[in-house]
Amino acid sequence: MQTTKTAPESTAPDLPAAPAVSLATRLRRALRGAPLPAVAFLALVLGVALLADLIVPHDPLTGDLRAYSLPPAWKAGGSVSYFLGTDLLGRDILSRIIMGARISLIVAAASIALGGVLGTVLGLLAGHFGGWIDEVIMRLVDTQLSLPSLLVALVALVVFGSSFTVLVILIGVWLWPNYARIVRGETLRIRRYDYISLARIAGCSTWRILFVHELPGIYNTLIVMATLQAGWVILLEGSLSYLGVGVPPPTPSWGSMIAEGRGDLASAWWISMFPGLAMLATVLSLNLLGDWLRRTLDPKQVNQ
Amino acid sequence: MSAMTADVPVLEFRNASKHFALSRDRVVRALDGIDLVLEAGQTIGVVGESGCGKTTLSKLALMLQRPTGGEVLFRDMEVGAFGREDWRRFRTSVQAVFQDPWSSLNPRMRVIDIIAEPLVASSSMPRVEREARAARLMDDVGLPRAFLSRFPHELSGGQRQRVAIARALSIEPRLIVLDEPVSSLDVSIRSQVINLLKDLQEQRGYGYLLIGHDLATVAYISHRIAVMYLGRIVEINTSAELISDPKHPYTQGLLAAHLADHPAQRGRNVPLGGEVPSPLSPPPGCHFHTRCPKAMEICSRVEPMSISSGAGLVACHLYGQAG
Amino acid sequence: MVVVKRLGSAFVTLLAISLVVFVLSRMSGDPRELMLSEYATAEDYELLNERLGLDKPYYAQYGVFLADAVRGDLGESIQARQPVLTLILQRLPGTLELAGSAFVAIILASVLLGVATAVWRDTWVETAGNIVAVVGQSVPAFWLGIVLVYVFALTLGWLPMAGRGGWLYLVLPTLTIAANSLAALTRLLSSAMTEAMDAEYVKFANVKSVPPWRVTMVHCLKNAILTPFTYAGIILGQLLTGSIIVETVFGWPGIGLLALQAVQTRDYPLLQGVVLVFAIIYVGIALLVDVAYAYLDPRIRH
Amino acid sequence: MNAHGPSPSPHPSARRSEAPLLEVRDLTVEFKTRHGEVRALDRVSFDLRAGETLGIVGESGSGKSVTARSIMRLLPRNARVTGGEIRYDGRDLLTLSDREFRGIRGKAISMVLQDPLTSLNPVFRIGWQVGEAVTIQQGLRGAARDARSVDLLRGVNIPAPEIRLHNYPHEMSGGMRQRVVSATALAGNPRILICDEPTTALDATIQAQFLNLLRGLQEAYGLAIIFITHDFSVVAEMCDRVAVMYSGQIRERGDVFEIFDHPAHPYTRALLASVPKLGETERLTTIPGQPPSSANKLPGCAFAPRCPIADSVCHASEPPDMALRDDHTSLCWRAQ
Repeated sequence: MQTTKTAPESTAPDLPAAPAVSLATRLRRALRGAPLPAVAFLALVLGVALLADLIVPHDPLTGDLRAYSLPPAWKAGGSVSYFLGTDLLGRDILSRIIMGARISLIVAAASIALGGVLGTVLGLLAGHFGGWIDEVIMRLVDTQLSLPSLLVALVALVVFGSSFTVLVILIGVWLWPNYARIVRGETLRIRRYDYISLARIAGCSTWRILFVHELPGIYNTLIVMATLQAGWVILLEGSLSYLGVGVPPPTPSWGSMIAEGRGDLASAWWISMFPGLAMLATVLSLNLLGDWLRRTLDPKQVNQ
Repeated sequence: MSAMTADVPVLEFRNASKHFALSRDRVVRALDGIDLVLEAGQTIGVVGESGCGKTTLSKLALMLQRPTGGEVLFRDMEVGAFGREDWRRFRTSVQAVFQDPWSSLNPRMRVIDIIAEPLVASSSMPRVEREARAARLMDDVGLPRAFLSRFPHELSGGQRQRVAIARALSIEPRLIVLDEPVSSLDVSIRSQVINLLKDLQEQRGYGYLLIGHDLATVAYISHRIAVMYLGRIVEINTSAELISDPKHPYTQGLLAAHLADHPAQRGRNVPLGGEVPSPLSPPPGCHFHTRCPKAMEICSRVEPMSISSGAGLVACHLYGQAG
Repeated sequence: MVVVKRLGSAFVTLLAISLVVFVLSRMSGDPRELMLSEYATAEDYELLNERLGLDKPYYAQYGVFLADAVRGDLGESIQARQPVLTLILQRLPGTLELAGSAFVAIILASVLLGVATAVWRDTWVETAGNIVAVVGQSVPAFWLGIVLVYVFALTLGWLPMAGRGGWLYLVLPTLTIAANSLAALTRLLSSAMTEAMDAEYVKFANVKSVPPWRVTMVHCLKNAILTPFTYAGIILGQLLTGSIIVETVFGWPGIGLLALQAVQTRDYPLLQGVVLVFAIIYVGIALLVDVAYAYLDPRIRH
Repeated sequence: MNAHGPSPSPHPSARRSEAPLLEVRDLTVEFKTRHGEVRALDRVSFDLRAGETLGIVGESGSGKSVTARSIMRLLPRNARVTGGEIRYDGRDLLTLSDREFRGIRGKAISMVLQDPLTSLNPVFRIGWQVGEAVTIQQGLRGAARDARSVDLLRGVNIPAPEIRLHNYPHEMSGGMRQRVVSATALAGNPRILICDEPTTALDATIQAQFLNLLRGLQEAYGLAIIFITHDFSVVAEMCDRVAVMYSGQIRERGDVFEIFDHPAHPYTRALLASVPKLGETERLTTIPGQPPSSANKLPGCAFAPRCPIADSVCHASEPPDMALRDDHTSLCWRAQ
């Protein structure tokens, strides 16, 4: 009905192929409504994280004790050399934020890759095969979702000792149930489409149905999830580092930097403030990007 | 193409049943004792209202589901005895076109890949040949070849349904299951697709199993019609005879529910009362007796047998005594 | 039927959690090292071995652990030399107060914001609501706490900086702990409301000339509330674990702080107890939410 | 099957002589879409007289539902009435405030929507939903409201209405739900009932029952009905007059016999000939091409690209509304 479909359904006129569209126009169309400041900021963070070693103005690990607790450049007593000030050990905050960006992004990327692959495969299997396979996987998901995850992570990090690898595995394992649940739901949704039955009727193998017909249908969902979860993982890694069980010192992490400045809020607010702002801006950008992706890649819209 | 003896039906249902257990004591009897023969080159229409089991019937015919009782035979062979080659032969002999053209084409595949997929899956035809075949099929279903590189969302509903038909034809099947192939199309597009289906059958001799709810459309396409009610076939006959001389009171009811073609005919029929009972607890005896205007005492006790009547069969106690 | 099934799965979940807790605590090394002084003799070790039941096989140890836990005996804290349960019960009210006030704040604010953004779609209200929601979802809670303390306690001096006392002490921790969940719930409710407002039954309510406020607050809200309602359990759980961070920032005497102290001092029996208590609360809430949901939504009541 | 509508408001016999109950003049509706403003209705005009049934036929996207919904002020947010009048009882409904319009909706004009499953609210009991309409439309509360609700349900032949009041919508069949919707729509004793494809989701025998019921209700309440449908046989069964829509315009209008016997517009003719009739076997007429997309409007008649008899005039300029016999008009250069 006209009233339920706001945009009239695309009715192809009986003409040969659609007119050629230039790459620039296609790009502009694809990016319509994109949160450009967020994309630009994420590009900046990514670039900075990649080139961190080359662009840090000071050594992020060792400080100049003579220049401890310097305020940012625009405050009285600040130094242009230490643009965002220094911490209590005289380390340059800007340099540490830059190195911290690398840590945050690596942890996020690695753990999402781990949890995403694990969850996607299990979710796909659960949705496709159903029966006891589904039952077992979903029980696992339910159990893990009802664990007090942060606390379990705390305990595990204490038990195994905190290291980068343990952190990534832990967060990855923490993430997989979300992926499994959503991928299973999406697989079940896609399986209801007639083209899956028709693929069986055409004689397609299970393998082909899984990876040619079902998996591509959930790519969009996976992209959206990964983007939104990247922000969440950065917050999570920050929390763990803030509690002192995340990335082990002296590697700078935004969370531990915030924790370091907590005691001296009154005298040196900038030690906590700037890493927090960096974190907020990064996560905010990821969330804005994820929301936009969700709106544009919404599988419902793809299928209608 | 392997030679097929003309007198062996492509598919045959022998007392086939399909029951779904919802829980221990709740069983849906979707199909109950179906006998049906699907010959190559013939069209059998199946009509009935929602819940009558016609969709389950199509799933059984396509071997997407197995019967829980009786057998479904492919060229006189039971599915259970299928070897690898038999499956390949089955998949290249029976194809389907479904109701919703939005749902039946993978939105991420181009038209050319959609049409050629059955060839990829069950033959080793080289790519060039496949694509040439796909292009010829576009001509057959009346679509411009330029559409081959399009995605489904770039086509209208009628065009998508033509793509679905082309795909079903790609492997030259013997039987095509048509599950409500036109009911989701716009009225002005329906006749295009109906004519296309009829023309293809005339030219190539495909057999059709046509599932539908609109009696006029089904009768227009089919040679024979089976009327289903709550999982059973209550009457089966040639289209002409079924329309002009319906035997079963349910068939008569369906015909009465068919609306006027012209305002002069309005209000001529008294519609059937009541609703289809839940398939979870179908009435005993003849399932239809709760709504039947001619129900007798025996109908609520004894399930009627199918007996021949004219060119067809009817399962109704009204005709029992006559033999 | 639903309730019985849910009870069963809740029980299984608790068992699984207890197993995880047990395994983790046994993987953490020899607990005797922590409990005995450097000068302890081999005999002391033996003695403790027997007392803790460490000489038995693992499954038996797990059985003992379970049986004790059921009786409320969660062992003794290594640091405080007090029963774990006593310590937890002392701190429980603090956490419940915080989580409770945050939960109320979240529900009130998210319903308000969610409905407002859906009703005034395409106006500045929706824009403002969206900004609040996306910022709230992106802000690191621990950092937000620090900023709030810096602004409202240190700079303006309006509110106390830390500790538990009257309602003034509650304001900043509540805001901090609520921010993330509030944002998430607002977004959920907003989209559920938007969807409900476009539904056919709303059009039919309009056909009946139901007054607009009633369409929104009765017809739509009762449908829309069901979606986020399934997340209420998750949010309560988040509040509990979030308490670890917030209690740390504000020096709030609750279980979260206790947990962190246990982590820092490697007080395993205490840690074990805290995790178990958290898990029980968690699972209990999830159960309650599910049962309530089944009651609210007539379609799944059977 | 007779409807025992409680207190049916008697409308005097003289069906055709009165002034029209509802007059729609040049109604134009535009949708704001990503492709710019799209005109969904283009100068739609028709009358509805007391007690008669007007059928509006068209395919999806023809504007038939938009017509119904713009009369009821149920257009989606991105749609706007940009011109025309809807006159009821001498008043232009388009000039009324929302509050004033609520005095009309449900009382004077009511509506039954397409899908009985989604037009009932899933989380409230039937009794609550019918009762709400009774309270709003008639100010009844408590026992009086319940009694009236039971009467309404009985009026649409729902068995055991007292028990049904306690059901939720999902506990009823589609046919029963559509009866509940109709009963609710009739709570305010309306004079006009708009039916937006009310039987599309129903099975054949249930559709026949429902149409029969509707005829009974029309007698009992003296209703004028606007019946929106894509199905010409529903029109043949139900309607006194017909308006055929195509791409936002009424292409042809007239008495139902006149339209079936002497269709003047090539679209109407083709559509009537393209539907299989029971027992007939000759080849169906087809309409080439696709229904138009309202986004890219060409000059000239919108049906011209598919029209078998279109000539250069048709492609160049929009046809006028040609008056034929009596009431019969056709928007076509070549109408005969």
